[in-house]
Amino acid sequence: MEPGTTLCLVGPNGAGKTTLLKLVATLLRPSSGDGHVMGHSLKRDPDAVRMLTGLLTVRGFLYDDLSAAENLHFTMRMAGLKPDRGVIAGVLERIGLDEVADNRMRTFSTGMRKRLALGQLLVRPIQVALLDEPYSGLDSQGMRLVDEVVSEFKEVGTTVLLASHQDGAAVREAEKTGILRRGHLEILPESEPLSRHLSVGGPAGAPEMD
Amino acid sequence: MGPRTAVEKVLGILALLAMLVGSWVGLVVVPADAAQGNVQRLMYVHVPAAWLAFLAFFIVFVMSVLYLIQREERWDRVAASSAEIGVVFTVVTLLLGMMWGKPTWGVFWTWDPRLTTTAILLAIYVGYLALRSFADDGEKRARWSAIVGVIGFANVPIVYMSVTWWRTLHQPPSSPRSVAPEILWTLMLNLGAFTLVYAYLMVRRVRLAKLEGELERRMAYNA
Amino acid sequence: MSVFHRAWAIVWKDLLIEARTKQSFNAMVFFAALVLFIFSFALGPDTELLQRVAGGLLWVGIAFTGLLSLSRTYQNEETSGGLEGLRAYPGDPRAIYLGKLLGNIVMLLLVEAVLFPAAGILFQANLWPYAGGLIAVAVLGTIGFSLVGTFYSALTVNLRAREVMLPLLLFPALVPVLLGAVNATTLILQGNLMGEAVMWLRVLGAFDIIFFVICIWIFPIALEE
Amino acid sequence: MRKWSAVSVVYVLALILLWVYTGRVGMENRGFVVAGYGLTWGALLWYAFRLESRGRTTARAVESFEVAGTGD
Repeated sequence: MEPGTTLCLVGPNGAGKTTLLKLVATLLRPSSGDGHVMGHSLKRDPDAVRMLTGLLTVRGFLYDDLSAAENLHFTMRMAGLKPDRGVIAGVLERIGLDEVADNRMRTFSTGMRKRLALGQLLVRPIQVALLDEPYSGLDSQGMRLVDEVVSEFKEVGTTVLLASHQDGAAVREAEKTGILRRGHLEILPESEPLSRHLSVGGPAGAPEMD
Repeated sequence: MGPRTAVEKVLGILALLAMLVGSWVGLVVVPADAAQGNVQRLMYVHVPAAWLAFLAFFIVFVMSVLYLIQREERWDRVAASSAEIGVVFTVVTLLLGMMWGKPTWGVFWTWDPRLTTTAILLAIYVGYLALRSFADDGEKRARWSAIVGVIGFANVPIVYMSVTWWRTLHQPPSSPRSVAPEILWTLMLNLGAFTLVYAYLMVRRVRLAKLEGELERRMAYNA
Repeated sequence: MSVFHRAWAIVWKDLLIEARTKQSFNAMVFFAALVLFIFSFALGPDTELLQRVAGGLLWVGIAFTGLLSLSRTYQNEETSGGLEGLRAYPGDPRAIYLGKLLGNIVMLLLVEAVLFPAAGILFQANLWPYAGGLIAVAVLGTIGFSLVGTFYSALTVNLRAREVMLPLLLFPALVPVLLGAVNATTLILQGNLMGEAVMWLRVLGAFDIIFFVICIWIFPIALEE
Repeated sequence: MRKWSAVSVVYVLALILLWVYTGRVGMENRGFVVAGYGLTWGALLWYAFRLESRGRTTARAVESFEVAGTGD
């Protein structure tokens, strides 16, 4: 994939979208074959890959009894960065949580958690953003936020891998779309309208994924 | 797992014959020990069983290290097989120790360091086998149990030393020089017989492990 | 030395959560006190007997309480996706082990700070003259317990029946620690400060060093997916 | 199966023979000696046969996947 492009993964439940994202995030080890992120092997150099990638999961890697600001603070420290109040405050404002920055996350709604999880990707520099169902649980404002963040990623040259059931601007504007079915990935020709694939169905017969 | 190969058949027959001869000599041919009397005949099975148990667990350790370095499934199969056979030998050792202990010490169980260490060893490798039975994924099971195989064995000398300091009432380990020659060679004969039994059981158990791996692969493929 | 920074971040995060919720600490202290009580009931009100076996009772209490604490070690990670959340960060995975290890040691030592005086009152023993030696045993014993415990709880966290597997793997491995800690405590309480008690402290120290090296070495392998 | 029964019979006969023999030569503590050797032989024979029966069960299970035509 070219830097700064977006690949949107669609496919039925259990097709392997989350597994693919976890493989790229090096949370799973490829049982056969290998992949490369920015020239770093998933198998031999997972640490370099972790340095470059940020994964947004459905639930997010967050702690109920830490505040929004503390969660981001912890993320920065774990990523090996010096926690910076300015950066954290900026990100909290960007994701619309600046007013509840010091509230424990236990009190947050699903949408607010999702925003905070998205914020975890913004506090550290990443080259590849892995978004697993970024729209789930969000209101229309939140979905717009995801779209804006994705287009910002594009501007700074961050590659985005996006897996989603739901339609959205980021899905429509993706340069490439891949359909996963039973572990096989097929990249769609760019001319083909995507809307056909967000529901059920699509062309059959998929080549083996490496 | 299919019929035995010629080598396995020969090994099995040799093991059986060696065991028969070993028991025959230990029970009938060799005279009773001057100090302990006939009960001492239990030594000819007790000591080889204990040695084989330790050897089996040592092989688990070596195979675990090999697995962690090379990540090859066959090392895991050998480690698992050796652990299971080692547990069988350990149970035999402990029960024989009790039968020998009752007439000589007057009790079935005493907190003798070697006895206690053997019991702890049994607990460690029963844990090892339990871990294997609770892990579904082949690769993870191999990796996790290899780790337990390494830590478990590394702990044995520390356990032994600490138990020795805790209880120092036992007789010193019988060194070969203080033993009558006919006792010694009967012991060696039985040690050889037990080693053959271990070798035979290992060959069969590793074959079973291979077959079980094949079954798991097929079940995973069909799932 | 980003390993230590990240380990420290985990300690800070876990202790901050614990300070807010106090869920582990309260449960552990209450549990430990209950264990002491039940043993005292089982042995009868013979104060002399209780004083003689005080070391054993204390460490059995600590072992069970520690088990409770260990099984909670990775529990507050579950809301954040289990260990995955921590593993997704770059850097040496040993930071996770070091962080969790330190957190466990701190928690257990805090519980012991309550448990030891409580035992002193319960068994009518004056612990003050022996405070130095007891603290040394408590620290070395707790480190030994936590080294193996933190390791094995990471190993069993994704296992079916982990509640059974953790003690099954842990307790046999802990025999030297328990023997060392119990004997040292008993000897110190009998006023034997120099002789054998020191030998048992050395056993504890040696165990701690050996298992620190082994666990640090192997931990990344345990954590692979 | 038949092999296992035959071996069991031989095993029991051997134990009885050993009991009689130790009685004839007046071996003291013969209960412990006979029990010890009997236990050793019993455990090893049991484990060896157990391995064979586990092997047969597993082999049958592997074959059942072949018959289904999906395993390869």
